Amino acid sequence: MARARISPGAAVVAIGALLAIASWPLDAYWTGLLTQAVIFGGAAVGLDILVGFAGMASLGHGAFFGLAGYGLALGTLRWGVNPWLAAGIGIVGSTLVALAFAPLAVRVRGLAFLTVMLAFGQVVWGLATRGGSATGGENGLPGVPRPSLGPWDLSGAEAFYLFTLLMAVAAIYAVVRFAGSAVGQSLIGVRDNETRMAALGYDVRRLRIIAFVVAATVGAVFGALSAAFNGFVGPGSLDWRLSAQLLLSVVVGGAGSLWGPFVAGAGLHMLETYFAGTTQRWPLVLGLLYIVTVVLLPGGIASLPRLWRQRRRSARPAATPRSRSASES
Amino acid sequence: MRRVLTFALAALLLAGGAVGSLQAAAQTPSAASGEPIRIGVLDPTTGSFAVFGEQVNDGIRLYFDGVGDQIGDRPVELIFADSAGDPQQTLEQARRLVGQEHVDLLMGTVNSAVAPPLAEFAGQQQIPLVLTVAGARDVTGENRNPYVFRTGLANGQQDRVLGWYTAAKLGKTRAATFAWDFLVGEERVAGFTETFTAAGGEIVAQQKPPLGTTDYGPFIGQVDPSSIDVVYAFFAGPGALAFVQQMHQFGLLPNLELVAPDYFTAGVLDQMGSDAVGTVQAGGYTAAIDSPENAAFKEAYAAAHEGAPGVYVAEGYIGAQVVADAIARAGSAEAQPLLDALAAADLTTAAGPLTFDDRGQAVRTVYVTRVEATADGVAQTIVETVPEVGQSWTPAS
Amino acid sequence: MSAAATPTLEVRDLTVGFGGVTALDGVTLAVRPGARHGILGPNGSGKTTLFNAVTGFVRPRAGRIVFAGADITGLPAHRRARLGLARTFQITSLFPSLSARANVAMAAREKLGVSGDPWRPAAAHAAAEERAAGLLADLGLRHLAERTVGSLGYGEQRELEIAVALALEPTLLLLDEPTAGLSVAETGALVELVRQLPAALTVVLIEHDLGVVFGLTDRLSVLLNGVLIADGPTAEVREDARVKDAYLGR
Amino acid sequence: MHFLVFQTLNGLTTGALLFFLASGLTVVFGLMRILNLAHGALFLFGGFVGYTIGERTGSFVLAAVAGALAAGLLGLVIQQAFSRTLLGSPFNQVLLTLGIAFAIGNVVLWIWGGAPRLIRPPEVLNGSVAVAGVFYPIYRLFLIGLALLAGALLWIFWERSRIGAVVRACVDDRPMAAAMGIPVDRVFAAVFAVGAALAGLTGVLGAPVLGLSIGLEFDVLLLAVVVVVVGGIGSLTGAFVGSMAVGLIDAFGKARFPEISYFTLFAPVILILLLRPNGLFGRAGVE
Repeated sequence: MARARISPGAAVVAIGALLAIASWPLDAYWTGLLTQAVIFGGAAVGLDILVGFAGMASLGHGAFFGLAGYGLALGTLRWGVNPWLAAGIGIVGSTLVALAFAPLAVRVRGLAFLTVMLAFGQVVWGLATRGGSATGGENGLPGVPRPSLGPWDLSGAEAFYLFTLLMAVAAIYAVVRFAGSAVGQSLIGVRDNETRMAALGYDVRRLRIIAFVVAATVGAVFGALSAAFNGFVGPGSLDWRLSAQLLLSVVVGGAGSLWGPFVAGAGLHMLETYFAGTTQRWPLVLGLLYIVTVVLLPGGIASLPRLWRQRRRSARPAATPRSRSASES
Repeated sequence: MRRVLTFALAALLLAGGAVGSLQAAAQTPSAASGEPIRIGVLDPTTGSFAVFGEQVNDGIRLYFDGVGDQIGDRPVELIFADSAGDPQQTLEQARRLVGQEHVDLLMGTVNSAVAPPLAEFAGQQQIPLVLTVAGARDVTGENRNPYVFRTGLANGQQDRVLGWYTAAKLGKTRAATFAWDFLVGEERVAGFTETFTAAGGEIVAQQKPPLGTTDYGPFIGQVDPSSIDVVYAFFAGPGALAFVQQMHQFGLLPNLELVAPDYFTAGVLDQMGSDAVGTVQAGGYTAAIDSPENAAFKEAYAAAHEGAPGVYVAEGYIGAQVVADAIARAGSAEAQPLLDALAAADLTTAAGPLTFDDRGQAVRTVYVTRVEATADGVAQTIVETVPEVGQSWTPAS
Repeated sequence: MSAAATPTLEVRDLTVGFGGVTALDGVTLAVRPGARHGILGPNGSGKTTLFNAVTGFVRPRAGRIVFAGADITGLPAHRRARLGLARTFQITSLFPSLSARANVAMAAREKLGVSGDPWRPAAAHAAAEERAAGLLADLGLRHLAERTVGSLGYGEQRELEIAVALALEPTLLLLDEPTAGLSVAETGALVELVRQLPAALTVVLIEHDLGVVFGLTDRLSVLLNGVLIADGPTAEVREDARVKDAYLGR
Repeated sequence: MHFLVFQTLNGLTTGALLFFLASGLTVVFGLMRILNLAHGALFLFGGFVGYTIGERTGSFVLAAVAGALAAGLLGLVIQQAFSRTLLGSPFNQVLLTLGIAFAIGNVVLWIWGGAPRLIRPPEVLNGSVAVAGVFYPIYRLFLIGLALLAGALLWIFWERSRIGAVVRACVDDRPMAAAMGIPVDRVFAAVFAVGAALAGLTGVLGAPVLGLSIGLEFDVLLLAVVVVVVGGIGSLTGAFVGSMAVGLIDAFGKARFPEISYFTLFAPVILILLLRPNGLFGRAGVE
């Protein structure tokens, strides 16, 4: 396979530009839907660092997404802080929580990690639910304001969509660069063979922590965006269902491919919104969709181009690239 | 680098899909005078609130069927969406209803947690919102949003009547409260406690199981039955169902009096069966109401469904009636005239007279009922009727 | 042989146990710089456990491990690797989704201290790529460089393992049964590769193939049930009666 | 004293139900390395089938049998239809079994209409008796006893019976078992179906305590997963001890610190797993 001469940066910017242009003639509803889709897609890309690269499947990632949202909401609504500063507090706060918990969480692997993260997510969810008037309890915190960027007022649907795109482009660009960097390669090493990495002198624990925190920070960025977009955070912004949705997006997209989880994260959200407005059977439809995906496309959406290429040159015998199934057990 | 290319391809597909759907969006007509009035109905039809959301939808459908889907000379179109009881999904579907379906107003929703963000959204979009069941107090509180009206009762509204009734009329003055540990539970217990203590009652114990708990063993054991003479409970659906049964198993019922807001037995009274007998409840509707309006409602319901309508169906029906009445009087589905008409509402529903206070909260009759055994099961009978109950009702007022 | 030279590796009274089983029992041995040191013993005699203890993958119950004069008993595995202690694994242990060169570069990057760069593309670390390419060329594996490891033959993978370990520029290389499962031809190629390793590099190898052991090593330690039963120049040990009884004799 | 006895019994009741649920989950995992996230949905499905049969026949025993059979059959169908995917990568397992869980949950809503249901315990088990000075419902005591009995039977089956030995052989070394002529595929199918049947049985047995409602499937699933991982995946002893531990922590936590009962359950889980990453009775390498 010849290597394309396109830098990741250019590609991500180009995608952003395409999405911006494509949305030009859309009405407020579609820009709104795309905004939320890009937010979930971006969060899934971040989680892919942890799941696809470091091989650590988490059922508690929603916690970092939601914590940043709560930070933004508490900052603006309770402490009267400027929205930008509040978003910063949320993102930094969420990252710090990740940094504090990471050394503990990375001690365990596989299902135990999944369960520890599930428990962690439940504890955070409990804090949000039990926070009384501080967190609004079950009802959450409505009325989170959208900021303006200098003269650029972000309260309109289109303006906020473009802003979200801008942020997504920046965040995903950073993730793509990170994934392709020496550290990203090291994470693949940890996923494939932890013992070997240690024998090569790599500090495996540190690498796991890095993956954990990077994924959390990216999640936090999109969590803050989500809170600003919806004008609302609640326990549903960080519960295990959200965590499951993000994890499923990574798997449906194809763990370790980055673009697959983005498409799946965004696409699944749009599909869910569409089906939920159309039929009461939408959980059934989504469930069947997952089942069909896993049976027909076990490598996820990311394996589509490869299958397509294989089909095209099926006449010629060619070495099959090994699938990057990030299995861990 | 290959990854990057595929990334671009994926994004293009996504954008392409969006553009493709454009046409669908563009074809949707926007509401104008003479055109159909479009009403977006947001109730949970999946998840744990599904059964209640369905009933509210039934009530709304029933009313508009009854008027031939017509208000004045304008046809009515109902567009239903699933809120799933989840704020995030509610907002998404609300955006879809407003942005893509171009509805003139929103109504519905069951659980309180979705009401505040939905109210916020309605304010931003400047679209009228009529809440049917969700009782979150904030929505009709001090910082009330002028686009929001609630035809159902606010959390605690009926509990205030219940607190007074329990102490003053039943003569039970030592209570233990059991309510799920969430805002709705707090608001209800607070309403009950205020009028109950004002009438000489005392709260002996407060138990707060986590939201959704169905095994009350750990909580029932905390209360000494000899120290109380009445139990106030607020749970809903499966929680309420399990609670009455376990209170019997642990021997607290039927020896103690059980009082609760109407949503306690709503939808599960038949399942509770004999366990529910004796339960005293306060609420905005009961099938036992004896009025021509309720008779008409029950008759309409019986034509399409089995059995008697419950409070969720009734609240859907009443909400639809209030909306239709306001649109008819406003002669328009434009936001401002509609809001003005809603504020001036004064009509008689299946549950009695209904007006709004200056915060958009319905002022209605509250009925105190007792569950009694009948030949073919159990039914509520009215033991007290309290007219013009507002959200801050006290016996003196 | 200078008795004064600091041994590259010293193991003193090393005892390792798992639950109720004692895998190594008071093993003491020393490996001098530049040695070709063989470890012999039947299955389950504790050879791999010895490697694991030396490289930091199992914690000993008692005893010390001294590397180039420094006590490394308490150090985690990756710190030992950074000090120059490289190893291969009994079961091939590479990164199947990466190319051969990327596998070697992975080791080189850590050694060069650029593995922590979160920003530049991994392949942009030219020094690491060059060192990987150079190493593969030196070992006569240039033709494998761009192939995905998963598509390589088993013998090629075993050779690549050594290349990866060498990218750490170790002073001590531990080879765990490098020829296990190889054909005669593959074994020959691998032995040749080991023979060509720099003389200054200290090599310890576990090996079952006695031909390989006697051909490659100058010194031999024999383990039986976790106990060191013989230790000395290869020529002497192969004549040791106890060793013959326990292992070679049959 | 009253408090202690009462909450201990409550904890054991929850623990008993969790054990029925977790034993199926853990054996399936131990044998096939399948984390079946549809286990909760099978629980719900079995419960609702049991409810319907109970209503029709008025027999609790028939309801329990029907619930177990229906869920077991559904489990068998799932196992046969997706046997390859089920043995694939863990990620795909998660996707598949969660997809199945969503689908089953929605179909249950479709068929039974989402109204919460209650199954009444049989007449003989109604009411309460005095235990160490505490009035306690007979049905709950029955559940505790049943769990002890089931635990003992499962243990005997596992450790002492020939079939148990066959299954253990498959757990320890699949290729070796196949080489010895054990029909591994059929053992897999049978164990998966039995695991599902246990879930369905729990749905009926638990209904008098927990009720049956949409959404319950995921609440119980989270608890069962926690039990299995804490107890040590694949270990029946672990499932038993884990169930009772989680049940007791939950009961005392809720009673003593209802405000923070969300943490009283999950915080110890984090602690246990950090201290013993393989769970209380887990073996290293089995994860």
